[in-house]
Amino acid sequence: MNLALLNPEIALVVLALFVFALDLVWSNKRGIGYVTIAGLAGVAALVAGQFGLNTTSFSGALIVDNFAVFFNLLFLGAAALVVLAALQYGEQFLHWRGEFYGVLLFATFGMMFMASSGDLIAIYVALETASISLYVLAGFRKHDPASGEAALKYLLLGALASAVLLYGMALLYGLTGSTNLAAIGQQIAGQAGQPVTLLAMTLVICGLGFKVAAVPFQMWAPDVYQGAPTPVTAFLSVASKASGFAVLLRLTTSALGPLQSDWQAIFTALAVVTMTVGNLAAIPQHNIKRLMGYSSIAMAGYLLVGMAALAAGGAPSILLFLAAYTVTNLGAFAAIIAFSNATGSDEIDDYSGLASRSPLLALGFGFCLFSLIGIPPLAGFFGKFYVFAEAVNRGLIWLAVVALLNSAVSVFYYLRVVKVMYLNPARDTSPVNVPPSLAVALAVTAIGVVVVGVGIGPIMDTAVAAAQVLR
Amino acid sequence: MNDSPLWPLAVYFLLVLVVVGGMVLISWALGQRHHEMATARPYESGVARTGTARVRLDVKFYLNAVFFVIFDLEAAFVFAWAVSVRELGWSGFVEILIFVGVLLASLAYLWRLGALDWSSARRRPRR
Amino acid sequence: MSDPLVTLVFYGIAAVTIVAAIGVVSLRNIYRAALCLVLTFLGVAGVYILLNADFVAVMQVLIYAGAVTTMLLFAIMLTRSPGSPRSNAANRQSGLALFAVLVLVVLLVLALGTAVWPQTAPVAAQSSVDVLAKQLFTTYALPFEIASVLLLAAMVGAIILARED
Amino acid sequence: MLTLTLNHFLVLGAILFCVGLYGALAKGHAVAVLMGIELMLNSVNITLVGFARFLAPDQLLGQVFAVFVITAAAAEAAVGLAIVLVVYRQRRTVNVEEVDLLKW
Repeated sequence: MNLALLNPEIALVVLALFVFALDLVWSNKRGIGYVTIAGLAGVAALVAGQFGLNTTSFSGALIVDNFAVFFNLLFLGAAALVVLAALQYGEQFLHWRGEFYGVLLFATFGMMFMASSGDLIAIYVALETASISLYVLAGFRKHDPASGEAALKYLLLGALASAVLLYGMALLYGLTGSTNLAAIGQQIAGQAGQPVTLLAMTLVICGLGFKVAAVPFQMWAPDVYQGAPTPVTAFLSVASKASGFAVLLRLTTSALGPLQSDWQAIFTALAVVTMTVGNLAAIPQHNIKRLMGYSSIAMAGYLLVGMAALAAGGAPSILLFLAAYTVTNLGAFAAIIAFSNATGSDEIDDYSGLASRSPLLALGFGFCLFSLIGIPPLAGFFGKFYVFAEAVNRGLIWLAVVALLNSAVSVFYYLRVVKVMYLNPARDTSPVNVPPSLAVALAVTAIGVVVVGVGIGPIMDTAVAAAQVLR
Repeated sequence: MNDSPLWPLAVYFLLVLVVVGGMVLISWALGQRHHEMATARPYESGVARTGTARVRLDVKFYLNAVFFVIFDLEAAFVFAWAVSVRELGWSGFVEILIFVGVLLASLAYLWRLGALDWSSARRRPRR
Repeated sequence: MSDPLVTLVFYGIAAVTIVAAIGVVSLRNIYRAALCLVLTFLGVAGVYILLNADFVAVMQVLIYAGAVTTMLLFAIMLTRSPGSPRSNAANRQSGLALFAVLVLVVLLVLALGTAVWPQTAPVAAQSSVDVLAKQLFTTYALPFEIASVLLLAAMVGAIILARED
Repeated sequence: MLTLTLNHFLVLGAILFCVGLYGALAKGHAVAVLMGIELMLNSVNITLVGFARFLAPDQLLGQVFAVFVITAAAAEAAVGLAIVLVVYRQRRTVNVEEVDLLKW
C-alpha cells in the first residue's frame, strides 16, 4: 500500500470538497470556476509526474502506468475545458454552479479510477461513482423538463447496464476465483471452451457497451445528449466514452486476453452496426445536440473497429483516436454553447448565416466539423487513419472498407451544418457575441485540432508508450 | 457450514407461525362482526377526518431517508472495522479515518447547507 | 450442506423469494409491489444466512429491507398520481420484454447447465465477519475508500436534485 | 436433490435476474423499473455469495464484492429516486412512456 501513488486522486477529492465549501461562503460563482480550473491543472501536474512510473499497489487494485496517466490527463483536460465552457454558459440555463463544478469533479474522480484500476471490484465502484455523478449532472437543470427526462432515461438504462455488467463480473469471478484482472487472465484460459465463459464475457461487454453508446445499447445517447445541459453533453461525449474504452481495453487485454478470437468477433459485429446506425440516423437530425449524439455513436463505432483490430501493439491507434476526438468534440461543443448562449437555440436551421454574424465562431466550429469528418491535416484525420490502417494490418480489410463508406456518409451531415453556416442567408443578422471564456475554450481546442494533426509524431510516440503496458 | 443443528430454528419458526396464525384465527372466530356506517371509516371512535389523505408530502421526508441510507451504510462499514480492530492495526485505523472523514465533511456540508433543519424558515435561499 | 433439513429450508426460502419477486413485477398496485420487494429482500437475507454470509445478511436487512425500502416508499408516496388504481401497469413493450427475458433464460440454461466451476476443497467454517473485515481493509482498501466518495457524491447529488428551490 | 450445491444458488440467482429484468423492461412506473433493477442486483449478490461459499470459502471475495454492490446500489437508488422526484415535479407523471418530450 503506497498512499503517495494516490496523490492526484486525493488532491482531486480535496479540491472537490474545497469547491463545495467555497460555494457556501463565496457568491462569485465565476471565481469558483477559475479555482476549479486551477485545481484541475494542479492535479494534472501531479498525474503527469507519474509518467513512466509503472507500478501497482493496493494488492493490484491500483495500477499506475502510462496508460492510466494518459487517460487521467485526458479526463482532467476534458473536465477543465468543460468548466471553462460552463463558466459563461447562460445564467438562465444553469444554477448552483459551485455544486455543478463539485459534482463534475466527483465524476472525474470516478473516471480516473476506472482507468487505473486492476480489480473488478474497484472498477465497479469507480464506474458507479462516475455514473451517479453523471446522472446528477444530466438532470442539473431542474426546471427544464428535457433535462429531467434526460437524467431519468440515463439513470434507468445506466442502472440496468451496470446490473448486466455486474452479473458478467460475478460469473467471471466464479470461473476464476479472483477479482484481480491479471489473475483472471491467468485462470480464464482453462475455462475458454465453456459457454458460461462466453456468456460472462458477453454480459461484461454489453454493460460497458452502454457506457460507450455502442449499438444496440445506444438508445439513451441522442435523448440524453439533447436534454442534458450542454457542458454536461460535452463531458459525456468525450470523458464518459473514453472511460468506457479505458475499462474495455484493460479488461480485454489483461483479463480476457486468452479469449481474443471471441471478443474480436463481438467487437467486429458491434462496430459494423454501431457505425452504420449512428451515421444513418444522424442524417435527418435538425437539432445540433442530437446530431452530435448520433455522431458520437458513429465515433464509438470507429473506436470499436480499433477494438476489433486490437492485436499486440494495436492500442495506440485507439488512444490517438480518443485524444483527437476529445479535442475536436470539446471544441464543437464550445461553439454550440456559445451559439445557444447568444440565441437560445440548438436548431441547425438557426445557424444560417453564422459566418457573417460571427466569423470566428463559424470558423472554429467549421474546423471542428472538418476534423470530425477526417480532413487532413486535422486531428480527426489521423485518428481515423491509424484506426483504419490497424484494421487493414490485421486483415480486416472489409471492416476498414465499411468504416470508410461510413465516413463518406458522415461527410453529408457534417457538411450540411457548414453549408448552413456559410451559404444560407442569415435570418437574423445581429452579431453573435462570444464571451471570453468560451472564446478561449474554442481557441484552445481549435489550435489543439491543428496541433495534434501537424505534430502527430510525438503524440503518437506518447500513445505508443501509454499502450505498451497493455500486455 | 456450522455444525449446530438447525432444527430448533425450524421448530421456533413453526411455533411463531402457529402462535400468530392462532391469534388471528381465534379473534376472527370469536370476535363480533358488524357493518355500520362508521365501521369502514378510519378511526372508528376518533375524530372525523378533514380533507383528503392524499396531500403531498414534503420532500424533506425523502431527503431524511437518503441521509439514513448513507449513514446506515457508514455504520455497517465501521462495524466491520470494529470487529477486527486489533488485527487491522494502524493501517486499518487510517483507512477508516479517511472513510469517516470524507463522510464527516459531507455531514458538515449538509449542516451548513441547512439540509438538516426541519423547518424551512432557517434555510438559506441559494442560487 | 448435506443436512436434508437445510435443503428443505432452502427450498422454502427460495420459493418465498421467487414468488415475492414475481409479485413485484406482476402486482397492479405499486405499494403492494414494494411490500413484495421487502419480502424478497428478507428472503435473500435468509439465503445469505444459509451460505454462512452473516455480515452480508445483516447488511441486506439493514440497508435493503430497511433503508432502501423506506426511500422507495417515500418516493412512491411523493409521486403518486391521483386516482390511478393500476399504478404498476406494464408498458407497451411488455411483449418484447418477455421475449428478451426468454432469450436470456435459454442462454442461462445453456451456460449454467454445462458450467464446470473450479472447485476447491471445502474449508472449515468460521465467522465470516472476521475474514471479510480483513479482506475489506487490506486487499480491498482502495475500493473501500472510493466507496466513501461514492456515498458523498450520491448524498450531495440527491440533495441538489430533490430539494425544492 | 437433498444436498445443497452451488447450482441451487446459481439457479435461484438466475431466476431472480430474469424476473428482475422483465420488471425493468416491462414496467411503466419509473420506481417499478428501479425495483426490477434492485431485484437484478440482489440476484447478482446471491450468485457472488454462492461462489464465495463453494469455490473459495477461505477468501470470501464474493462476499466483499456483495458488500460493495449493496453500497453502490443504495447510493444509486438514492440518486435515482431523487431524479424521479424531479421528473414528477416537472411533469406530474413518472410513467416512462409519458415522459417523451424527447423522442426515444
